[in-house]
Amino acid sequence: MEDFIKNYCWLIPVLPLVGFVFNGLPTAVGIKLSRAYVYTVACGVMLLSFLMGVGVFFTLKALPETAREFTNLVWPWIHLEAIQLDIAFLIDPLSSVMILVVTGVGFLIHIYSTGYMREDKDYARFFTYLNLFCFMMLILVMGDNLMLLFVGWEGVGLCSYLLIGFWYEHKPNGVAGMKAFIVNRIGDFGFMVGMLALFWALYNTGHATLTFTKLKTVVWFLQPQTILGVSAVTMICLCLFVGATGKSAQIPLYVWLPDAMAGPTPVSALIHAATMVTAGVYMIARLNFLFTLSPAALGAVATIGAATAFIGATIGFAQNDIKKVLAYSTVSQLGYMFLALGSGAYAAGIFHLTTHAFFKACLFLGSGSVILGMHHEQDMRLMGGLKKYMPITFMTFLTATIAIAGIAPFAGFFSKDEILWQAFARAVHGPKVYYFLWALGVLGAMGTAFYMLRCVTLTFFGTLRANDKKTRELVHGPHKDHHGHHGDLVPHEQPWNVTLPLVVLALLSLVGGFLNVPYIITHFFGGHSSGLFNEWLSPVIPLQAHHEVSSLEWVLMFKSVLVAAVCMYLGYKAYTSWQTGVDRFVKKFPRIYDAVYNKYYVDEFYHAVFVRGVLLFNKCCFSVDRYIVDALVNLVGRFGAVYSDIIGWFDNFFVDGLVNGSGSITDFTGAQLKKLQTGNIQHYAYGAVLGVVVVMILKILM
Amino acid sequence: METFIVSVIFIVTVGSACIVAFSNNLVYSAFALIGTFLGVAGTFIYLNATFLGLVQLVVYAGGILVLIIFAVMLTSKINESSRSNPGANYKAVVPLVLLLVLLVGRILTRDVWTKDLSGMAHEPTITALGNLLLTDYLLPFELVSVVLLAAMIGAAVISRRKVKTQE
Amino acid sequence: MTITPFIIMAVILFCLGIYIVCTRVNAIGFLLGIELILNAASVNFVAFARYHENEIGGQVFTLFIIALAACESVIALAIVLGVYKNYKSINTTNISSMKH
Amino acid sequence: MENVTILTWITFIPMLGVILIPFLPKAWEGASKWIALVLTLPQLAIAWFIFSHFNTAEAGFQFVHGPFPWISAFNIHYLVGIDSISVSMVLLTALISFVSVVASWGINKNLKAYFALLMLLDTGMMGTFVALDFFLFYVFWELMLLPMYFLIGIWGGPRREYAAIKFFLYTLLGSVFILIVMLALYLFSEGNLFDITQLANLDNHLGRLAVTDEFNYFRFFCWLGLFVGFAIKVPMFPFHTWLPDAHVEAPTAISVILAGVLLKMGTYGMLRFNYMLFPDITADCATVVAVFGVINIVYGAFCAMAQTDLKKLIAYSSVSHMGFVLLGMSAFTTAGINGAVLQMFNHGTITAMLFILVGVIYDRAHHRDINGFGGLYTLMPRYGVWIAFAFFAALGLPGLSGFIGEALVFMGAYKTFPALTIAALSGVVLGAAYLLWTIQRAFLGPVNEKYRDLPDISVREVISLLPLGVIVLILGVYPMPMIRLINASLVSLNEIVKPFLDTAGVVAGMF
Repeated sequence: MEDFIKNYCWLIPVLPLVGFVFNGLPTAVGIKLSRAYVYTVACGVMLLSFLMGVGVFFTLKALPETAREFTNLVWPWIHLEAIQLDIAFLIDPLSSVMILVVTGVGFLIHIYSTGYMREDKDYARFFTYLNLFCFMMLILVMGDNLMLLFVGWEGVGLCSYLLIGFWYEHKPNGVAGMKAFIVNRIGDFGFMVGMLALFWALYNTGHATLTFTKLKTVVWFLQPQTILGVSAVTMICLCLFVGATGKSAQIPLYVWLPDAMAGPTPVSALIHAATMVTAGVYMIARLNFLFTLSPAALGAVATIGAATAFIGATIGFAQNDIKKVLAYSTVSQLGYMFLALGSGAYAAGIFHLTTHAFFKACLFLGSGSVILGMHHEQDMRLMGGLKKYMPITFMTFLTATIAIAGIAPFAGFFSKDEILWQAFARAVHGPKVYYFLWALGVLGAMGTAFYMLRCVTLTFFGTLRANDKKTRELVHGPHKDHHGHHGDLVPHEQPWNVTLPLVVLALLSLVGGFLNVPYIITHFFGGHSSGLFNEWLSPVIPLQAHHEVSSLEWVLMFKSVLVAAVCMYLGYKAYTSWQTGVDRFVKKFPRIYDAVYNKYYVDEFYHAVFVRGVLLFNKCCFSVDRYIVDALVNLVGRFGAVYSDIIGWFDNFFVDGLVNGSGSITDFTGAQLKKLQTGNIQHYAYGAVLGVVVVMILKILM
Repeated sequence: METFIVSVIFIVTVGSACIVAFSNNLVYSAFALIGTFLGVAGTFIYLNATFLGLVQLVVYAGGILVLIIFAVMLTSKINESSRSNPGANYKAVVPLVLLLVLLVGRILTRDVWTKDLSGMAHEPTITALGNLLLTDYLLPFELVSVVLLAAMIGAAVISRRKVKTQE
Repeated sequence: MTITPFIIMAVILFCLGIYIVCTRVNAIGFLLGIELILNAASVNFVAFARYHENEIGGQVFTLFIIALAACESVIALAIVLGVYKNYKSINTTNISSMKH
Repeated sequence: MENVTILTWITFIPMLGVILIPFLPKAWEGASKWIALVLTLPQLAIAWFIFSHFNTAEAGFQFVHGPFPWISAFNIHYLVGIDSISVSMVLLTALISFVSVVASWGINKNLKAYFALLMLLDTGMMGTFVALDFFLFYVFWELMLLPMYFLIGIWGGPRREYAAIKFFLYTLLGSVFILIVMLALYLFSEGNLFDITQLANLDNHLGRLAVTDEFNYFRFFCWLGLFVGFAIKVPMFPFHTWLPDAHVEAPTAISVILAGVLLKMGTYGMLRFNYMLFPDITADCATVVAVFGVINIVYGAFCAMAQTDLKKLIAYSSVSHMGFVLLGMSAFTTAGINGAVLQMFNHGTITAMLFILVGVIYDRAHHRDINGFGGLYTLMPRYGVWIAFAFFAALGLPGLSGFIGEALVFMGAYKTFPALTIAALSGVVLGAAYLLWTIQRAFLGPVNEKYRDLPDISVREVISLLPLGVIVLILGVYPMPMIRLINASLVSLNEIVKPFLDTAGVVAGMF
């Protein structure tokens, strides 16, 4: 069994690929597949893959802690002197966790999709893309070198593009996909630069490699290297981090993620919440040995993370689209993960990634369920009172909300509190700026609790507003009958294949936190574990040195819970009984509200500066091309033409004149001489004799 | 004696040649040509080319001349025969021919021909001639044969086509 | 006896031939002139052959001349007959289609 | 593999078509395409044979046939052979020839002339890559121009005469430079040589052409002549404007050949002549070449983004992609030069696909205005799959062959020119932008009712795309066979230039 897992763990990514091929090829050549076939293949391969992942996990677990790492070489990829890249899969605790998250959540979302997409005409295409995504994501988390990681990195970007634009006939969807891909490409630009710089900086030390296991042992040599006077490590880390900001939607490249909600909801759950957007976190955790060498880069990561966490949370206050709220929530939560990474608490980051995968997937799937129940209505202003119609959805959604808000003992509490504590601890022992970052984090957490409860309240509590004509007109404008839906809208609960994943995920977000109980709590109960999760990851991510157990940690922990609870209460009240107060606040400070509602006009700014700039610039370039470069060519051509005209004229009158002259002379002479041609043979004979005589005379004279 | 023979031959040859040249009657001219041919044949025999003399007689006098006379008969009408051989261009030709005579005479008189024939034996050359024709001059000989053949065929073709067009 | 009379004879024959060729209008008369020229050449060949170490190469050439003369007159007469059929005349002044 | 005739065969097999096709009776005109197809098949077979029998460890020339005296008075020989610089190009030419014959199936005007010229073009292209005698090379180089001129000028679009003449004159101008340098080499070489294998030995360069320690201006101008001659073909900024015109007017199959093979001749020529015969000047000028490469990448990408004509867009994207080749070439690292040659091959296959696909839609809609379509994916889903595949290959998606070439170029170039490489990387972002924007405008979005009845891609068109697609995919995930194939000579080429790099000291650390 163990050997089987070791030799065949390439099957984990390949199984979804098989699904992709089995569903994709017939679809591509235009064969209409039956739904049963499609979902059997798609879900089947995911299940197998998940089982393999579980097998990998237990195989690793059976090994001694130091030996929990093996590489499964598939084939050599690019071998050129110093560049030694293989298609090879690295299995270690970190990738095993990621495999479980990807295949596990992936499998659940596949199940969910069978329900969510049941009426879609492009059923097979959807599952094809979804399988391809899982394949790429697994390549990303399992690749044993940076370049292979990059393959997965771009591959998931492709799938994200395809799935955001899944309903491509509606123009904004395609545009959103395009935006996602291009913004990601900007990040990838940084990633590539970082990777190249890393490779050649190592090359200069004589240890060129991009393979993680080797990198880990040679990054030390980088210490004295500099690029442009700055420490090479810092430069490399910052470049790689640019890549991460693109993929994981951090400031300044987060703008694509809210737009990405144009895709089907399972996609938002799987790609834009649980897995793909965490790739940046995974990448930095994977390269933790590198980032640890550069406190400056870590500071940048933490700063961006904290800022994103806060800003994302604030934007969440004013969104009306249920998925947009969740999208900004995702941005914000990803910020927490980066804050963790930036604080040097990589394991905490990964742990938050895992729990976030549970509760955010649950939230997205729940919102999907709501959207289905509301007949594709996404605006929260039209919802309300859904608790009554969709009890399972409500319960799971609420569970996940509590988890994300960070109420003990739900999963989010453990992971988020760990992050905040680590940031605080770093501030205590290191740069003081982390106090500020911690404070931002706490504010963000408060915001999270508030807007999540706002979301829950607007959606599930109160009464249904969808059939209220005035509200409808407010939301969709007057005289617009929404989606051609006539009569009153009656929300309904969804079938089992939608609710089952919700329940499973809700349970996971309920208990997931116990995977990593902080040392202080275990200590309180007499244990010595610094968290199962941390210990599991310890071969990859060294355990943090134990800080003294301080009462401060307890205080902060209780404070977090308390603050979160208060904010939840406020959030609930504000949108039930204090609604008028909120409205008055909005009326009083319209500028603040508008700024938040319009996401601080960042999109508009980017569009005005970058998109317009590039479009203008390419118009300029093309103008240069057509009116200068090509005009020069044509000018040379025209000059040649004019020049040849002159030459031609000269030729006609002089050179050709000469030729024609000689021609006409010949003509004239011929005309005269032809008179000698009498046709009389005597004359010819006479001529011959005359010739003989002349020759003789000449002969005699000479 | 030799002088006499040569004189007779000379007179016959040149005399008949003059008739050929100056007669206005084509039939006369044709017949006078016999004299010239005979004279030339005599010259050949005198110059130890007996075989050639005979050939001259057979081919020219016997063959070509007969042909010519036949042609004359076929193409001219008897009543016109007194002036069947008209001339033209005398004013231009006579001076030219005289000039030619002068020039050739000049060339002749430039050198003095001293070699005498007396004492040279008369030996038949026909054996040597045959040997030469089949050794050194084989190729020209064969070529001449081919030309003769071609001439034969050509003459036949030309006359035959004529017959055809008549029909 | 020197070669002189023979050469003189040849010259006279040749010049008379030229005279005929240049003056005679009748095509057959024209042919007679050519025969004279050819005979003049033959006489020269044979004479010089005799007077030059009794070399008989000249005689061979005379033989060729005779053969070619035969060919020539056969063809020429055939042509003359053909021309006569077409033009009803063998007067060379009438036969001038080759005029420019 | 000495003195085998195989390269002569692969070069001259299409000539059989040039001889046969014109003699077909008018009634059997349709047979000419079959003859062309049948003649490209043995070419493919020989290409496969070469691929499988090529000794990858050998840096020198293989499958050499000759030298046979041709014009002995001027020391001109018939000499063909390949090394690992040209082997991939020979494979590419065989492949593209086959594909272009299939893509020409729909031609219905003057079939016989078209296919005869196509076959002549095939011989010219193949000969250019296998010739080892400079004179022979030049003959093939010019031989290929002529059919191209007629193919664009007769079977082209509305402005075909302008485009054909522009193409012809421009390329001819380049040829003139090459001719001059060829004569200079002939006159100033030991024993008056045209033979490249002997000219590559710098000891054979005499007189004004002798390699000197200080900068030899005569050699520089020779280098420049060759460089401009080849740069026009690449096409390198600012000599690129013939390309969009030629592409827009050329019929589909000719665009395929133009982008697939002809552009590579420029960079191939640089590697073969500038690098092999003038390594000293090449070393001195490497930075300039790299700068031009980057200009090509960025400028081409921006120009592409401004296009509304689909074919013109792809033409400019070719300009952009060929910039990567220039950049990789001038870095003098194993990865860089391997990446450059790999990029040449990959660009050949990918752009060929793109042009075939544009041809498909042009055949149906009779225009190529990007904004004039919309929602094509709904109407032609199978076509959409191909378009997406080709576009993503073109924008360098990892897992497809375009990425491998670009990644190797970046890997190689970064060592020598970090700043330029970073600038070039922005081309990748721009590439994604213009290609996706094109997909968005033409293929996604609401259905344009005008094209409701467009038929989907046909089997024949798929046949022409399939070999290319398979190669793009295989080389993306398993590029090692190709890398092994091209590596040996490229490494030795680098070794030729490197000693001069050290003495020149210009490049390192400048950018």
